[in-house]
Parts: sequence; C-alpha cells; structure tokens
Amino acid sequence: MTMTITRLTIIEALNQALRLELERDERVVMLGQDIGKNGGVFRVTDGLQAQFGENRVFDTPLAESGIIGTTIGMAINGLRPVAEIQFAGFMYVAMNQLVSQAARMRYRSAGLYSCPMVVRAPFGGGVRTPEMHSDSLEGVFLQTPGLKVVLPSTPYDAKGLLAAAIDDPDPVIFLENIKLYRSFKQDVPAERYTIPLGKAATIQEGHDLTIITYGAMVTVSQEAARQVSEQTGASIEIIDLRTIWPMDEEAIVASVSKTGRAAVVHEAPLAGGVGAEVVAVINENCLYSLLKPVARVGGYDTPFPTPGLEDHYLPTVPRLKAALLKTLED
Amino acid sequence: MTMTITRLTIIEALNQALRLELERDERVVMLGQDIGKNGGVFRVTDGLQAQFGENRVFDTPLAESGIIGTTIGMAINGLRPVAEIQFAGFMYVAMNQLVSQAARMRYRSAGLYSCPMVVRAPFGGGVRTPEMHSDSLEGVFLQTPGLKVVLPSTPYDAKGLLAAAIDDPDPVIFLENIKLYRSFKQDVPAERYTIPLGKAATIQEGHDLTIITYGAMVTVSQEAARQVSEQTGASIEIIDLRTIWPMDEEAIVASVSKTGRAAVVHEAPLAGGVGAEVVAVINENCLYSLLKPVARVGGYDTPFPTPGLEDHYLPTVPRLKAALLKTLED
Amino acid sequence: MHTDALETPYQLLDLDGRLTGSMPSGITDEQLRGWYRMMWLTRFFSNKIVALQRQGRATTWGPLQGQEASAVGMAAPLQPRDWVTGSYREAGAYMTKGLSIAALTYYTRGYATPRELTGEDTRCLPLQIVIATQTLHAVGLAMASKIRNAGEVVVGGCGDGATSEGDFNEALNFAGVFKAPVVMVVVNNGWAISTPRSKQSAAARLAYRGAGFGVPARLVDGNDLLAVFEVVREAVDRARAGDGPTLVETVTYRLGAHTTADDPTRYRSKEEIAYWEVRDPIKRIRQFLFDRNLLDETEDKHLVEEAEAEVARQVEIAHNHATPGPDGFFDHVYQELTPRLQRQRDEFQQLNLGAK
Amino acid sequence: MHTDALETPYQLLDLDGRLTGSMPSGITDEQLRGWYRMMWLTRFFSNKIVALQRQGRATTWGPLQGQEASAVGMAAPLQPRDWVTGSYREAGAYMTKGLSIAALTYYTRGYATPRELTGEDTRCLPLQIVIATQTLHAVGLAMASKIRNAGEVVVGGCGDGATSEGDFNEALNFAGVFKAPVVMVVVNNGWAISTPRSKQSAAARLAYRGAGFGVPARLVDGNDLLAVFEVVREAVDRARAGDGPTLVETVTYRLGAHTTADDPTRYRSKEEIAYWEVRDPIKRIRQFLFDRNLLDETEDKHLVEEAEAEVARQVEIAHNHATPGPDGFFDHVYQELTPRLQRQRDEFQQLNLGAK
Ligand SMILES: Cc1ncc(C[n+]2csc(CCOP(=O)(O)OP(=O)(O)O)c2C)c(N)n1
Ligand SMILES: Cc1ncc(C[n+]2csc(CCOP(=O)(O)OP(=O)(O)O)c2C)c(N)n1
Ligand SMILES: [Mg+2]
Ligand SMILES: [Mg+2]
Repeated sequence: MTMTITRLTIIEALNQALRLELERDERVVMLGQDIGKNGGVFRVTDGLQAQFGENRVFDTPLAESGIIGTTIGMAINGLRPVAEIQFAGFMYVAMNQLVSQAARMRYRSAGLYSCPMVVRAPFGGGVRTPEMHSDSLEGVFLQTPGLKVVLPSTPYDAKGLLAAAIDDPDPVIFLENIKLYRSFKQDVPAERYTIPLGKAATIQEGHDLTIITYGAMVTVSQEAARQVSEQTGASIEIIDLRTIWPMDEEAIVASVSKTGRAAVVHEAPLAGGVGAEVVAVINENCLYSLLKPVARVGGYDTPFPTPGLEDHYLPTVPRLKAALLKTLED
Repeated sequence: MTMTITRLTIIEALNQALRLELERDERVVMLGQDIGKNGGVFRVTDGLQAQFGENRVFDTPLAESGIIGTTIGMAINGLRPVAEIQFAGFMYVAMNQLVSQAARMRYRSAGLYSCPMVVRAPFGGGVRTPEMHSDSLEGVFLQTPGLKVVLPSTPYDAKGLLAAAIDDPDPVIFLENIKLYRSFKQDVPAERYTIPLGKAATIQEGHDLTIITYGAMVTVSQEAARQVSEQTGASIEIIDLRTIWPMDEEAIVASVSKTGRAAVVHEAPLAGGVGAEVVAVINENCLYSLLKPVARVGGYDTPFPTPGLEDHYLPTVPRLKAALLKTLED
Repeated sequence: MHTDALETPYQLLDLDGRLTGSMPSGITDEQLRGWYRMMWLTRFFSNKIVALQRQGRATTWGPLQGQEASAVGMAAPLQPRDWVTGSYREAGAYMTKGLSIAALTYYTRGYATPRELTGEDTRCLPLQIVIATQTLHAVGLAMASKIRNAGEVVVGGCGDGATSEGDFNEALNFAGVFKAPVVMVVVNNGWAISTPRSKQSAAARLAYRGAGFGVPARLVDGNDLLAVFEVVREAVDRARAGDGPTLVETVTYRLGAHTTADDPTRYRSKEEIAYWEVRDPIKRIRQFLFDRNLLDETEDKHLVEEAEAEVARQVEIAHNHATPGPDGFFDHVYQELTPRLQRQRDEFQQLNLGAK
Repeated sequence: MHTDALETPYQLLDLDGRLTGSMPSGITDEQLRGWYRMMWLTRFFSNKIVALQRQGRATTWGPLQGQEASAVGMAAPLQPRDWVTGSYREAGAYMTKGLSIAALTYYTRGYATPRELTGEDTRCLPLQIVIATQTLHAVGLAMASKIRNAGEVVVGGCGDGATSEGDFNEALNFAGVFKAPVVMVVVNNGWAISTPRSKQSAAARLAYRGAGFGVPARLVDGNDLLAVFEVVREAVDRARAGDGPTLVETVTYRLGAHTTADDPTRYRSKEEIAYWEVRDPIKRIRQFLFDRNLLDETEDKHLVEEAEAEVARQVEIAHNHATPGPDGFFDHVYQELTPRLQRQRDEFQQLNLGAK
C-alpha cells in the first residue's frame, strides 16, 4: 500500500477525518444545525449527508441543549455521535448538558453508562464575525471536570486529533479555530491516523525561553519568536498544547525547567484561563528554575469586542514580542 | 439614633439585608423558585412575600434560563431585581443568559442599557446535598467578563455585601455558602450598611506566609493557621477575598510581597480556578519576593463527589496544614 | 388536535376500584398481582428510605408515596431491551423495569451504585437530579434506537415542574421532528416543591403541550394503575411500530413531603391532602383485585408482609455492601485516570496515610 | 382553544392588493403612506448594507427583503413608551419604532452604536445575535411594566428557528404565568439558514405552541401589512388592558440569503423563490394604495426615490461618525473600569504608543 498525501486546509482535513470515521464505524453519526445539505456553515461536513444518508448525518432543530442532550442519549445507546455546535459561543446555551450531564454520566453511574461523543465547534477571532461567534471557551472547561478539550492548529493535527476524539471513550470538546480553517495547507496522508489526546507538540526547539500556546496563537508565536530571535539571538522553544485538558504538564515542566523563562499565549481572556493554569503548573513544578515571571499574553478581560475593534483585542506579534523581550531581560 | 446590634446567622443577615432593600427602594423585586410562601429552601427570603406582597416577591416557574432572562428584562426596564437560583449548580442551565446576555448588555448597547441585577445562589460542600447542589462555580465566571462575583464568609459581610450588590449598577453573582449559612452567629447592626465590592479583608495579620481564601475555607484556613503557628511559631496572614471578581489584586500583592510565601485555598476544582488566577497574579507582581512555590489547595479536578465521599474531597485542616508546613520550609 | 380527551383524565377504575371502562386486553392475573405487589414494594421502599434518612443513614430522599400507579404503570409495558429515564422520584418505575431495591438503596447511602450491585444493565439511567435534563437523554436514546433499527422504546419520565424547563420542550420538539420511539410521561403530582401546578403554567393541562410540537398527547388518571398501563402501552406500541412519540400526562399527587428536607405544611392544606388520600392508588387497585377475586384478605396480608420483608432484605444487602475507599471519587471521571488525577490521587493517599 | 383560525393565515389583502376583509378602524391615510414608505426604507436599507458588505464596508448582514410587512406591521401599533426586542433580522421593526437608520448602520460598521448617535432611547433592545434569548428579555420588560404599573407593552420578535430553543418556550410560559403585557411575534420566514420550517418542528403551525402555555395565538399572513397590523394591534390593546400575552405567527419569506455569508442555492429551489416573489409585501400594499387613490405613479416614484435618498443620507451620517479609539473595547464592560481593566488599558495604550 502506498501512502497518498495531499495538501489540505484544516476544513478539508476535518472533512476527510469525518468521512473516514463514518466509513469505518457504523456507530458514528453526525448531527447539528445546517450540517446536512448545507454541509455546515463552514462546509466541514460537506458531502457527508449525500454519501452516508440522512440516518447518519442529519440536521437538528435550532436548539443547542437539545443537540447535546440527545447526543448524550445516543452515545449511551450504542452510537458514537459527533455533534456540531454552529459556533462555540453557543455552547453556553448547552452548558448544563455538557457540564452536569455529558461530563458526569460515567461518574454518576459508576461506569455503567458513558458518553463517547464529540462536540465540534468553530471559534476564534480575527474574522469579523458577529457577537458570540468569536469567543474562546476552552478556559471555562478547566473548571468543569469530566470533559476533554482539544484544539488543533494544523491540518495534520486536526485530522489525527479528530479521529482520536471520536475513538475516545469520554466526551470530547473539539474546538476549531475559524481563522485557521482555510489559512494554509499542509501535507496530510489520505489514510486514517490518530494523534493521542493529552500530548503537546514541541514545534520548535530552543533553550532560552518557552512559549506555551495553541490554536491561532501558534503562528503569532512563531512569528514573534522569529523576530525576537533575529533581534536578540535568543533561542525560543514553542509548545503547541493541542489538547487543553488533560494538559500535557510534563511537556511544559520539562521545557521550562530547561529554559527558565516562559510565556503563555492564547486568545481567551486572561482571568482564570489556560494561561493562569499554565502559570500555576510552572509555579508548582519549576519555580526555582524561573528567572523571570512567566509572561501571560491573552485576550483582555473584556467581552470579545465588536468586529471593528477585535484586531486590537487579539494578541498581536508586537504585543507578544514586547512580552518576550521583557521576559528575556536579565 | 442608637445603633442596634443583634447576633445573626448568615441566613438571618441576608434576610435582613433583603428586607431593608425592599423597604428603601421600591425598584427592588425578588424572584425565584419557592422563594415566596416557602421563603426559599433555606428560608433566606422568609416572610418577605408576606410583608411586601406578591408583586415584589414572587415564585417563578421551574426554569433557570427563564428566571435570568426575565430578570435581565426587568433590570433594563426600571427595576432592581434580585433573582434566586435554588442551587448554584443550576446556573449552568442559565449560563447563556448570564454570560452572553446579562454580562454584555451594557457593552452591546454602548451603555444605553444595563443590568443592575443580583443573582443569589447557595453553593458549597460538606452538607450532604444531592448531585450538583454543592458545586462551586465562581471559577467559571473568571472567564466570562462583565459579571461581578461576590462570596461572603461571615454574617456581617453577607449583609453589607448584599446591599452593595443590589446597589451596584452591574450584574452581580452572589454566592452563599450553604455550610456557613447557619454555622455561627455574629454581631450585625440592624441598620443598613454596605461593604464595597472588590475589596478583600485581611482577617488576620502576619509576616511569614499569606493565605488567600474565601467562603467556607476561611474557617478551615484559620484553624490550620492556628495549628501551624502553634507548632512552628510562624506568623500567618489571612486574606478573605470576599469579592472574587473584580479581584483585590492589590491586597494580595501587598501581602505576599511582605511575607514571601503564600497559599491559596478554595473548594472549587483547581484547574483554571480562582487559585490559578491568584498564582498568576503573584507570578506577575511579586515573583521575586517568593521564597517557595505558592501552595494551591482546592477541590480535586473531579466532579464534586457523592455525599459519602465529599468530606475527603473538600480541603481539610490536615491537608492545608501539610501544604502550609511545606511552604514554610526553608 | 385538541379534544375533550385532554380535559378529563382517562380512567378505568373509579375511586372504589370499580372498572368503568373495558379491561385492557391480554393482562394476566399474575401480572396484576405482580404490579400490585410492586406498588407496595415502591411504597415500602420509599418509606424505608425516609426512615433511614431520619436516622442519618440515608441522604436526602424524595418520597413517592401516592404516585405508585404512575410509577408502575409507566414501566410495566416495557420489554427488557427498552429504556426508562426519570428523576429522583421515579424509583418505582425503575424497580418495575427491573432495577433492584438494593441498587437503589445503595445510592441513598451517598455513593454511586457499583456495577457488581447493579447487576445486569436494566436500562434505567441514573436517577436524575437536574430537573428535565433526562427528557433529552430519553429522546436521544430513542433516536439511537431508530438509527440502529433496534426496536427499543424509551419511557422518559419527569415531573410537572420539569415541563417549565427549556430542555423538556426541546425534548418534545426533537421527539416530534425525529419521530423518536419515546413516550414522554409527565408525572403531574400537583407540586414542584412549594409551587403548585397552577403557577407552573397558565395552560389548564400540561398535555396541551403536545400539539405545539406535533406530538400526540394523552391525559390519564395517574392514580389508576390500569388506565396508566393502558395509555402507556398504547403509546409504547405506537412508538415500536414506528409511529413516533406520545406525551402522557398522569394526574397524581405527592402525599409526602417534597423531600426529607421539606416542610409541606408551609404551603399546602390538610384538606388538599385528605382529598387525595381518598384517591390512594394502592387502595383502588386492591379493591379491584378483591372484587375480581384475585386476592383475599389472607393473601393480601401475606403479600404486603412479604413485600415489606423484601424491602428490608434488599436494604440490608445494600447496607452490607462495601463502600468505596476515601479516594473513590477519583474513579470513573474518565475511563482512565489522567496523569493529573493520578498525581492528585497519589497525593491524597499519601496525606491520608500520613494522617493515620 | 385550537380552531380553524390557526390553520389559514389571517389575511386582509389578497395577492392583488384587494381588501378581502374589513379595513382596520382608525388608520389615517398618512399612516398608510408612512408605513408604505417605511417598508421601502427597510428594503433599501437592507439592500444597502448588503452592498456595503460586498465592498468590505459592513459586517455580516442578514437581509430582510420580503419580510417588510411583518417588520413594519409588528411595530406600527406601538407607542413611544413601548418596547421592541428582536433578532438581527428585525431592523425594520426597530426603524418603525423610531430607531434611526444611521444608528443601525453604524452598528454594521462593526461598533456598538454610541449614545450620541442613538439619540433618544427608542426602547429597542440591541439586535440580538444569540437566537431566542431576547424573547425572555421581552417578557421581563413586560413583567417590569406590569410590576411598575407603567402601561408599557412589549413586542418580542424572533424567527421560526428560534421557536426550537428552550428560551422561546420558557418565554411563552413566563408570559402566560405572569400575564405579561407582551406580544410574542414569530416571524416565520420559512427558513433558519438551510433548515426549512418543516424540519424545525413537527407541528404544522408554530402558533399551535400558544395553547400549551395558556397563551392565545394568532396566525397571520406576514406579507399583508394590514393583517399584521390589525392582529398585532389587537394583541397590543389586549396586553395594555391587562389581558395578558398573545403569540402571533406571521407567515412570510426571506427572499434573500440568510446572511451575506450564506449561499441559499445549496438548499432551496428557484420555484420556491418565484412562488414568494409574487407575494412580495411591498407590491401588495402598493396596489392597495393605488386602488384607494392614496398614491399615484408620480407620487410613488417620488416616495421611492426619496426613501432611497434618505437611506443614503443616513448611511452617510453613520459612516462619517467618529469610530471609537482602538482601546474602545474597554468601555462599558462595567459602569466603571475595574482596577485590572484600567491597568490592561494602560498597558494597551503604552504598547500602542510604542508601536507608533
Ligand atoms: C435545574 C434544576 N432546578 C432546580 C432544582 C431544585 N429542585 C429540585 S426538585 C424541584 C421541583 C421539581 O418538581 P417536579 O418536576 O414537579 O417534580 P416532583 O419533585 O414533583 O416529582 C426543584 C425546583 C433542580 N433539582 N434542578
Ligand atoms: C443560539 C444560537 N444558535 C445558533 C446560531 C446560528 N444562527 C444564526 S441565525 C440562525 C438561524 C435562525 O433562524 P430563524 O430563527 O428562523 O431566524 P431567521 O434567520 O430566519 O430570521 C442560526 C442557526 C445563533 N446565532 N444562536
Ligand atoms: Mg411535581
Ligand atoms: Mg427563519
């Protein structure tokens, strides 16, 4: 068997992943608003209903709690449902079903029932969407045990992580950054493969400073790191968390213990966010290696702004650069 | 005018605060499940409907999103509603109305409309309640800008903070710890008074270590501090945050800069919780004063357990003591 | 769409246990006696947990005394492959579906019932605390049955208060849209804690809700075992035949407190309770069985005593069953412990050893 | 409770603009012409924003072409003290209520409209993006009116898709229970993005929903301005008189795309669009006005041109109005900046200065 490789966007990679899962496991079904004929508002499910029929891929009424609540029932009763929430910001509407139900069914039933289900949702700023369409929710799910939260930043990762999420015996929130959806292509094998949940990727090695990030902030981090390295000669390591929860603490601690300096970067608000948790992990495990405070760069602690102001809100290369330079000071 | 002072439980102090607000401001109304005739399942609103009538204090249908959604409308249209959610865990049902609506109405309307409203809800463990009745949600609200979050630990504070919350021009989540409800009495003036939101209280001064805590963990902290001081001679400062958001960072930073050691204690899960944010604040502002990693003591990162196991889950005096002793080591 | 049938609850047995309609077909004498016994088991069980709670040996409990006909009638028509979902007050339906009293009792000790005590999966989702959430699970289970072409039917129970939650209405809507094989049973016991049915909705009947979602609805006397059984069986048959969901409102009454933490004298009258005591569902079916000569005083006495003893025996089993270790709350968060949870568990164990 | 009136949409004007019932009382000719003009303003405005969006000068926009009769008719019966709440597609109702086109346009530039441009409060809650949430706000506004004895009535608009959300159903229920002075208007335009009305609910009519919540319901031809006006006015009068809420379903059609980001050819047929183009609400009222001699070709031409010019003028105002500074997103989070937000704003400003 020869390995076929094509250059795909994240959207195409996700579509391919979903198609492969539908093909290999008849328990896999997909549901959501406008995912059938319309292929989803971003076309991630394009063509899937045509290929697999309305029994496997279907539109739902406009009700997020209804989608997640019925998905739980389907997951318990022998299916592997993949639900789409049209934009992650609308997961708040279904928050109770996610947090008090999907996340706790296994716990509540002492393992008798479980929810092998995936909830996909686009999120993220920089693309001028209406209110609540850009919000990053991953930080909220740190306080709601029982869920896994995955957030890919590349087409290759997107495909492998989505397959792993559908395979996973527990409920997985799978957050897809809108800005990255079509922003670049990458070589992706046509075959099915999985990338284990809970493992970060070191996408650039270095020994002076560690950037811990994920999602759309990976490219921002790469660019800021490049400029700072050029300017100062510093060697910067970049870790893409990929899975927010469970968090790959080992990777963070190993890297920061080595570099002694760190910055954590995300779009979500700072307060109680993933960045706060990363700082806390560093504090607990490698405080004595720290030469400078960990820089926390993220969305400000305001609601996600209206489209006209969002570019100022999102962490930018200059803002991150300033933080890196400060952290690299003696 | 002589000052009348009586010894009250938190329940009684809250009841008094609500009564005073209903008396002085006819815009104040109260709504929730079973708050009328029944006086609320914990009797916080006992007698208020009888005194102020069904137009001011009324029961609602069993629908949390309905309660918060209509409360928003009432707040916009000239009232100062105080909504009760029967247990904080059920705020997840209304999460969307809280986060995407109450928290953003001012922002969205550029200040034309606002939501001067209070959402009261009991929470907290140690009293053998059913599932979702004990969960601590304050950490979730760190990631949802536009809300204020208040969490009193004494009858005196409860009364003054509730009055301030009702006065506040913005939506306030007011979390009432069930275990503290009737656990002790305190001198409380009969008159109305307010305690400013956003200000922590230093309830015990010290110079060797700072405990940052709130809610039911205040007494646990006091006891652990007492024992540790006795055992080691260490002088321990205790800060009761009282308002979780906005957080009194100044108080935290000033204290930890002085003591060089800190522990943060709460019932909520650790990941992305208030403790993580406190550690991040310390990291950013007084890392160089830190002699040891900040100890984070909290609920474990599991769902709140069934009643039979909850005492093992909640931070205890021995667990906190161990953390304090470790933090006090050279 | 909306007829008289939704004004007057369907009844087969009047207050004196006299058959006022025609007997549902195909019910054996053994079944009748079995359901009657199940109603007693339900009552004894509920009362027993109340008593244990008073002794500090059970957690907060919501008694279902007075609702036994609805509880047993809604689950009696089901096959083993079918599902039931319900709130904390649906224990009688779960017992009828096959869940053991021991399994239910263990839960009231404050622990999730472990697999070895649950025994074979009886397809009863854990008693639900968060009001109305399980109604969506019911519809999801039914959608899966339909997708898998499995022929399973779901009975989704909830209270009158639950109908006010968005989830209940979304559940009805999904059930209608997907023609899910589900029977949504609203056990209208007159109260949601202190909130009377009349303040829960301006509609005279909760069964009216069906039409708005294209779901056929039935209204039934919830203290009439035969009527509940017949109405639910018809709905189950329809569902299994692929004809979609039904909404059933059973009109009954909670004779006890909302829970062991509730004081109902604050909000309801003695007269109201007296009115409903006359309508006790057990009395009614008992009289019917006597009139039909399916039971006499001696047999009844024996059956009742045996039921009480059986409850005691099962409670004993549950109370003798081992409890989880102090660190048991780390189990079943995920299928496998995550590294962080493993570390927290290790720390916990070390601390606990240290404390000893 | 559920009659033929809920099967056939109430109509006053047939497709040719002929009056088929009796003219609603007390409408002046000026009002009629004013509403007709408002329908044109609505259409021109919506089309203008679509055009601006194509040029990159407006954010995503949901056109309301084809829905002008529902938009204008639902707000026309209101007094200044009354309220309207609606989704992104209710701009026409807001304009009818008095909100300026300039204020609405400014919003499409990607900023919250500032106070000085909004002018006097017209009591229109910000166009809502999160489906159905505003229906509860509508009921809350109405509850406050009742509690304050203020005599204000609320018209709460939403789409057909919104009726599937829990919030919409909770809103109906609260409205019924509290007899709130609110008119819940469901603008059923046949689609929720690509999801047809028939897949949104198994009920033939969304107006059936009312009975389940004890809320009287009306079904009306949403492309018939006079019918919508009459039905909503009756409901508003009832509400103001203390007789409680009404649910109104207006049957209309979205002639354009869901939003500027949508491609409707993926999910609906040309035939369907053609069917509805014949039913254009503007055509119909125009013919009526011509038949009544309230308008002739010259006047109409002038009115239409003036409306288009007025939209252009208002858009101009909005586009000339100053935009917030880059740090504007720190405003209005709370009434006063918190210390943390003040610090973040300071940092932001320093960084921005540094970057210059
Ligand atoms: C979402 C949610 N809100 C509130 C509660 C608190 N609560 C527990 S039982 C109950 C009343 C339920 O009434 P009903 O649905 O009629 O069931 P019943 O208790 O009468 O069986 C309430 C409000 C809860 N458990 N869940
Ligand atoms: C809670 C929520 N879920 C999903 C969406 C995405 N969305 C935007 S418009 C829309 C369809 C709305 O349909 P309808 O209520 O009929 O209004 P219309 O667009 O037809 O005016 C959807 C699903 C949203 N904005 N909010
Ligand atoms: Mg009830
Ligand atoms: Mg629509």
